[in-house]
Amino acid sequence: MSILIDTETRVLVQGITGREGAFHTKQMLVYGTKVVAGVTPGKGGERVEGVPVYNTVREAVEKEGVNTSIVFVPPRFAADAVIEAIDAGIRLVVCITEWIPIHEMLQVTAYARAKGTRLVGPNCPGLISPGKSLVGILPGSIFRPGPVGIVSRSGTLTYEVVNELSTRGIGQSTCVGIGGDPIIGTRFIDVLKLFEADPETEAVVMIGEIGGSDEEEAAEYIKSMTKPVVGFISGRTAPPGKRMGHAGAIISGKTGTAESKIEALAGAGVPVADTINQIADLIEERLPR
Amino acid sequence: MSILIDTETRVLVQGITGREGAFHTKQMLVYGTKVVAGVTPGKGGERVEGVPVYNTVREAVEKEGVNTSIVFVPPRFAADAVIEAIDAGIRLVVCITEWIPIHEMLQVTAYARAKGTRLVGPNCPGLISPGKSLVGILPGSIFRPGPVGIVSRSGTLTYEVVNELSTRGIGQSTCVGIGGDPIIGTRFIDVLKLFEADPETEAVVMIGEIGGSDEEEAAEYIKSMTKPVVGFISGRTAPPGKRMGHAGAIISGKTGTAESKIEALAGAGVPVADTINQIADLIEERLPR
Amino acid sequence: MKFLEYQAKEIFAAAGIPTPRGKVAKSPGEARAIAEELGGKAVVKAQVPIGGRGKAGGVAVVADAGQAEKEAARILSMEIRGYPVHEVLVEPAADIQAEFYLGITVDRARQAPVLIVSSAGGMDIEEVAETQPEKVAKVWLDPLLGLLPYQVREACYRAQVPAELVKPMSALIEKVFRVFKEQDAILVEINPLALVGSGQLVALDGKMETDDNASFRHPDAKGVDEQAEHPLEQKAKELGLSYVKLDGEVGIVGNGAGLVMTTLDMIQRSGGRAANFLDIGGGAQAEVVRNGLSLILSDPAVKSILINVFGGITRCDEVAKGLLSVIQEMEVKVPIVVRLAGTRAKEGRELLAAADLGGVRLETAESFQEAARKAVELARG
Amino acid sequence: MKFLEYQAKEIFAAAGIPTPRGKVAKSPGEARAIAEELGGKAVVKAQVPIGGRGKAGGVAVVADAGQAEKEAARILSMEIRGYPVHEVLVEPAADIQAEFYLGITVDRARQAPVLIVSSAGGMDIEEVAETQPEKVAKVWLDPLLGLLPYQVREACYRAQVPAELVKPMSALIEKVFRVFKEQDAILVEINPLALVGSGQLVALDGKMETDDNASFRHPDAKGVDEQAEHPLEQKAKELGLSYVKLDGEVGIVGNGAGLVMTTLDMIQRSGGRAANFLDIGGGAQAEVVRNGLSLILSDPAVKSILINVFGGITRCDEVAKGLLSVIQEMEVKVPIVVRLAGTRAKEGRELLAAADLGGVRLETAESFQEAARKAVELARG
Repeated sequence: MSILIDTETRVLVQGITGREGAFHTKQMLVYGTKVVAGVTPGKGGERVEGVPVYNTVREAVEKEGVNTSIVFVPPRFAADAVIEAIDAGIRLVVCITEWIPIHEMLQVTAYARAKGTRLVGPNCPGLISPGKSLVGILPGSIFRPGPVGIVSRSGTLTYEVVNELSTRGIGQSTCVGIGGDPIIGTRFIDVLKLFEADPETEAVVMIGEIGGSDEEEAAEYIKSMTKPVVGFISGRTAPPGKRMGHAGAIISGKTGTAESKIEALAGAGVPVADTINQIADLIEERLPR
Repeated sequence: MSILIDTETRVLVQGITGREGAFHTKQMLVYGTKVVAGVTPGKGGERVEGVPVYNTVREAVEKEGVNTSIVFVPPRFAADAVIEAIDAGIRLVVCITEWIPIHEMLQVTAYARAKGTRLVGPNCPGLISPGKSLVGILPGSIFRPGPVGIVSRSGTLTYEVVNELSTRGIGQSTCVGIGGDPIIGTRFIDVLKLFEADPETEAVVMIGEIGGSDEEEAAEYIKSMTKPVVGFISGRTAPPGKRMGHAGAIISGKTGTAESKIEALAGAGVPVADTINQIADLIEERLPR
Repeated sequence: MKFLEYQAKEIFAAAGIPTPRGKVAKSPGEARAIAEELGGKAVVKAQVPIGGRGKAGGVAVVADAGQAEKEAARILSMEIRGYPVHEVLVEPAADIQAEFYLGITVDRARQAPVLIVSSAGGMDIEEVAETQPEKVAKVWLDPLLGLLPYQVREACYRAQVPAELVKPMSALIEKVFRVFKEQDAILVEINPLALVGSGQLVALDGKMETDDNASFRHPDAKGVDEQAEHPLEQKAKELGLSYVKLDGEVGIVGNGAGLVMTTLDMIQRSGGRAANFLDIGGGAQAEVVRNGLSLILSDPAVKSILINVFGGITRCDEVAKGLLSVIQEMEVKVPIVVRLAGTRAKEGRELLAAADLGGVRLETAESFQEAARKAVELARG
Repeated sequence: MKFLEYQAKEIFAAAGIPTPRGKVAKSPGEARAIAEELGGKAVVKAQVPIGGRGKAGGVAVVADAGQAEKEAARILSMEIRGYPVHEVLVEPAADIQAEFYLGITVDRARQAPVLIVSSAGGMDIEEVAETQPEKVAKVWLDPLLGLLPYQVREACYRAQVPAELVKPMSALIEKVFRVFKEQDAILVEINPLALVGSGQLVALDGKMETDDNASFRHPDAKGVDEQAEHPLEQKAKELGLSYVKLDGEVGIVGNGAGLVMTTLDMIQRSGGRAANFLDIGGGAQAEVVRNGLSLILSDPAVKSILINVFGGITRCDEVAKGLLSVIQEMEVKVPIVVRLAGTRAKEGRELLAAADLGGVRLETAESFQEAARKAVELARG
C-alpha cells in the first residue's frame, strides 16, 4: 500500500501541451505512471507523448476513466482548472502551478472541501509512491520503495532528504509535497492522518519551514500517533518580515518562527533534525529492524 | 413520533419583535411550542411574550439551546437571516417570509445543502406536529394528532384539507407547508422520504399545484413507497403564462401543467382527488381500521 | 418583469453585447422614417412580450421604406396571442452567416442557473433539444461560484461552436451572465445570435425576464408587466394586489394562492366561470380586503362575488371588517357569498350578522363546495 | 505589496471611507506649508511600511506650522526599524471621542478571511486580544459567500460597539471589505478608527497589504515593495528573481525556497553568514541562472558564492550553462562552489568539467554540508 496514489491511479494532465506539462508528462510516463489523458482547451484531438488531449476535463474523464488530475496551467487560469477538475468528479487534484492569487485559492480550497475533493498544492512538487506512481515533478530516479512516509512544504529540500534516505537503503511509501503557499488544499495534519492509517508506512518525515502554524497544529495531532515522526524546519536563520521565496514562508509578528515550530514538535516528542544527514540518522534509529 | 419537529423542538423566532413575528410567537406559545428565544438586531435584552430577545442568532443558540428557527424578517433581509441561522448550527430553519429575490434563494438553498441544514420554505406556512409542536403560522386549533402525513405547496388550501380530515376524526402526524416559491429548501420528495421512514405516519396527502416539476419527481419516488399517498393538484383551470399568486404557480410552455402532474401521479398509482371532500374520502379508504 | 425585444437589447448594448442599430416606431410613418434612415432594406418586428410572433405574421422583411410603412401598419393593427401590438422595432436587415442560440435561465428542478448554448439558432430551442440534442449544450452553474470560464468553454465545445468562434462567443457569454446577475434576471435569451458578414456575433433578437421580488434593486427598470396587461390588472398592481383577470362572471376573493386556484377549479366544477383570481394573501388587513373588493366591483363582467377565506395568518374578523366598509361606502349591486373558516371565523361571522347591510344581498356558506355552488347560482341571476 | 498610510488612505477615500484631509511632505518646508494650510495644529507622521513608528518617535503632534517644520525635519532624518523615512503625512489633529480597531485579513489556519472589530482602538490589537479578549470580536468569512450583513452586526455587538454606532460602523465595514476584495488585499486595517466630535467615524490610520500574485489585476497600484528596499532587491525584482538581501558574505544561489533557506541555515552552522537568499525556482533556464549570478556578483559584500542545486523541475545542465555564460562574459573575482544533484546533474557536471574557466576558481562539492563548509572557508579567503 501507499497513500493517495498507487498503480490504480489514472492521471489527467491539465495544461498538457504547455512546456512544463509536456515535459513532465514524459517524465511521469517514463516512471510508469498511467497518464491516460490531457486537457488543453482548443487542442482537443492532439496527442502529447501519445496521450490523447481533450478540450474539457469532463470529456477526458468520460472517455479515459481518470481519477486523478495534475494541473500545470498558468496562474491566471489555474483556479478555474482546479474547479473544472472538482466539478468533473476527480477525487485527487494536484496543483503544481505557482503564483495563484490568494483570494482565488481561498475560494478553491473552500470549494474542494465542500465537494470532498482532495487538493494537493498549489505551488507544490506533487507526490510519488515509489515504484507505483508519480504524479508530480519530483525526480523519480532518486526514490525507492520502502517504509518511510514523507510530507513536506518544500520541493528540492525534500529531494535532498530522499536522496540521503535512498542512498542509505531506506525507501519511501509515499512522498507528498504539500506546497509552499499560505493557502493550500492539503496540510501536514491531513497527510499525517493518512500515513498513520497506512499499513505500509512505518515512520514519517515531516519537513516544515517558517510561516503559518501548520507545523504546530500537526504537532498536536502527532501526540496521538502510534508511528514515529522525525521533523525538520528550514529557515531558522531567516529574518522576520521577509518572504523567503515561498509565499507562505514568512515570519509575521510572533507567528511562524522556527523556534515556535521546533518547540511544538519537541513537545509532541518529535526529534527535530539540524541537518539532512541527521534526518536520515533519526529515521534509521526509529525503523524496526 | 412525527417528522422534523416534536416535543424536543426548541424554537428561535428571527424577527420576533415585528408584527407577524410577535403575533405568531404568541400563537406558537399558546399551542405549547417551546419558543425559547427571539432575535432582532438592536433589540437584544427585550422580551416578547416573555421570550428573551437577542441581537444575534449565535448568542441565542449559546444561551438558550435552540435547535430550530423560524424566520419572519422582511424579504430584503431574510436570506441573510437564514444564513445566520445555518452558520449558527441550527439544523432546521423554517422561512415564512415571502418575496425573497430568487438569486438570493438560489444561493441560500445551495448553502443550506452544502452545510446539511434543512430549510423549509421560503414563502411557506411552516409545519406542525399536532399535540407536540407548531413551528409556523398554521392555525393550531384545526389539527389533531393522528396517522396522516400532509405535505403541501399551499397554506390555506391545506387548512381546508386538515379541517375536513379532523372533522371526520382523522388526525395528522405532521403537516409540512413547503411553500409556493419556485426555489424552495425542502421539496415534496424530501418530505415523502421522511414520512415513509416515520413509524407514526400511515398515509400521506400530497397537495400540489401547477408550476415546476416537483410533483412529477415526487411521483417517481412514490412508486417505491410502501405507504399510501393521496394527491391533489390545484390550478387545473388556470391559464398558461399567468402567475397564480404563488411565484411558483405558473405554467410556462409545456411544463407545469396540472395534466402532467395528475398523469404522473396516476402513473405512480396515486389517486388524485377532484375536491377536498374527496381527499378525505380517499384517505379514509386507505387508512388501516 | 418581462422586457420587450428592444428593451432587452438596450440593456444588452449597455453591457457591451453587439446589437443591430434599430429604432422603435409607434406608427407606420415613424417606421418609414427609420427604414429610410437605415437605407431602405430593413426588418419590421412586432414588440410583444410573448414568443411565436414570427409564425403569427408579426415580423416582415422589407425592401424599401414604403414597404416598411405598409408592413408596420399591418403589424401595428395585430393582436398576437392576446397581446395588441403597440410598437414595432425597425432594424437593418442582417447579413447572416450562421445562427446560434444563447440563453441563461433558472432551472427550478436543479435549483441552479443553467447556461444553454446551441449551434442551431433561430429555431425553437425546446424543439431543437428534442430533435438534435447533440446541438444543445446545457451547463448548470453553482449559485455560489457563478459562471466559470471552464463552463463557458465546455458549453461552446459541446454545442459544436466552430473553433474560431469559441473565444468571441465566450466573451459574449460572460457579458450575458453579467446581465443575468446584475438585472436579477430569471431568463436572458439571444435567439438568434448571428454571425454576420463582418465576422461579428450580433444579438438579432433579445428576450429578458426579471425577478419581481428583486425589483427594489432596479427602480428604473423599463419593461412590461405581463401580469398587468388588462386595465384591472394594472389597477391591482398599483394597489399591490395579487390579481389576474379571467374570462368568467364570478368574482373571487380568497386568501392563499392554492385556495384561490382551487376556488376557481370549484367554480368551473359547479358549471360557472371565475371572473378573476384574487389572493388577498397572508395576514391581510381590512384595507387589503376593501381594495380587493372595490376592484372586483368595478369589473362589469362580475355577476356575483365569492369571498372564500380560511383563516391562518389572515384573521377572518379583518376580512369581515373590510367587507363591511365596502358595503357602507360603495354601491354594491351584485350578490355576495361569504365563507369564513379558521382563525377568528366566529368573530368575523358575528360582525357580519350584526351589521346593517343596507340592501346588499349577502349569503353565507359553510363548506367550500356549497360556497362555489351558491356563487355560480347567484351569477346566473 | 505594502501600502504606506497615505497610499492606503487614498484608496480608502476613493471607496467612501472617511479619512482626514492630510497631505504628504517630502521636506520640512512642505510640511510647514501643509500645516499652515490646515490652520497650524496638526499631526506629522512618518510614512514607513512597518508598525511601531509611534514608539520609535515617528509621530508628532504639533501646535503650529513652525513646529511642524521642525518635527518633519527630525522625522525625515529617521530610520525606523531599518526603513529610512522619505515622506511624512501632515494631517489636522482630530477631536477624538472614542477609538476603535477595524481590520480584515486572511487567516491561514482557518483558510478564510477574518473580520476583526474592537472597541479598544489605537492599541496593538494582538495585545488587546490577549489582555481584554472580550473587547475583540473575530468573525470568519466564508470565501464563497463573502461578508454577510449578519456577520457585520455580530462583530459589532460582540466588540461592544455602542448601539448608536452599529449602523454607521456596519456601513464602514462593508466598504472596507469591498476594498479588501477589489484590491486583492491580504490585510486592510484601520487603527484607530475614531469617532470624532462631529459624530463621524474617521480612519485616522490606514494599513494595507495586497497579494503580489494578483498584481496583474492591479497594474496601477501605488504601494511600496517592502521586499525591494535594498537596491539589489529592486534590481532582483526587475529581473523577476526571488531574492532577499542579507547581512553576510557568502552569496547563495539555489533552487527551491526550502533548499535555499536550509542552505542559509547550513552556512550559519558552518560558521559563516549568507549574503543573500536567492531561489532560481523550478524549471529555471540558463538565463535565470545568469541573471541571478550577475546580481550576486554585483554585491560587494559577497566573498564567495555557493551554487546549490538539486534538480527536480530544474535541470542541472541548464544551471551549468548559465554559470558558464556568466564566467565567459563577466569578470568573476570570487571563488565559486558548485553542487549539482538530481535531474541531469551528470550532464551539468560534465559541462563544467569540459569548459574553459579562464582564471575563475570553481570548486565542486558532493554533499550539502561539504558545499556549505567549502563556501564559508573560501569566503574567509
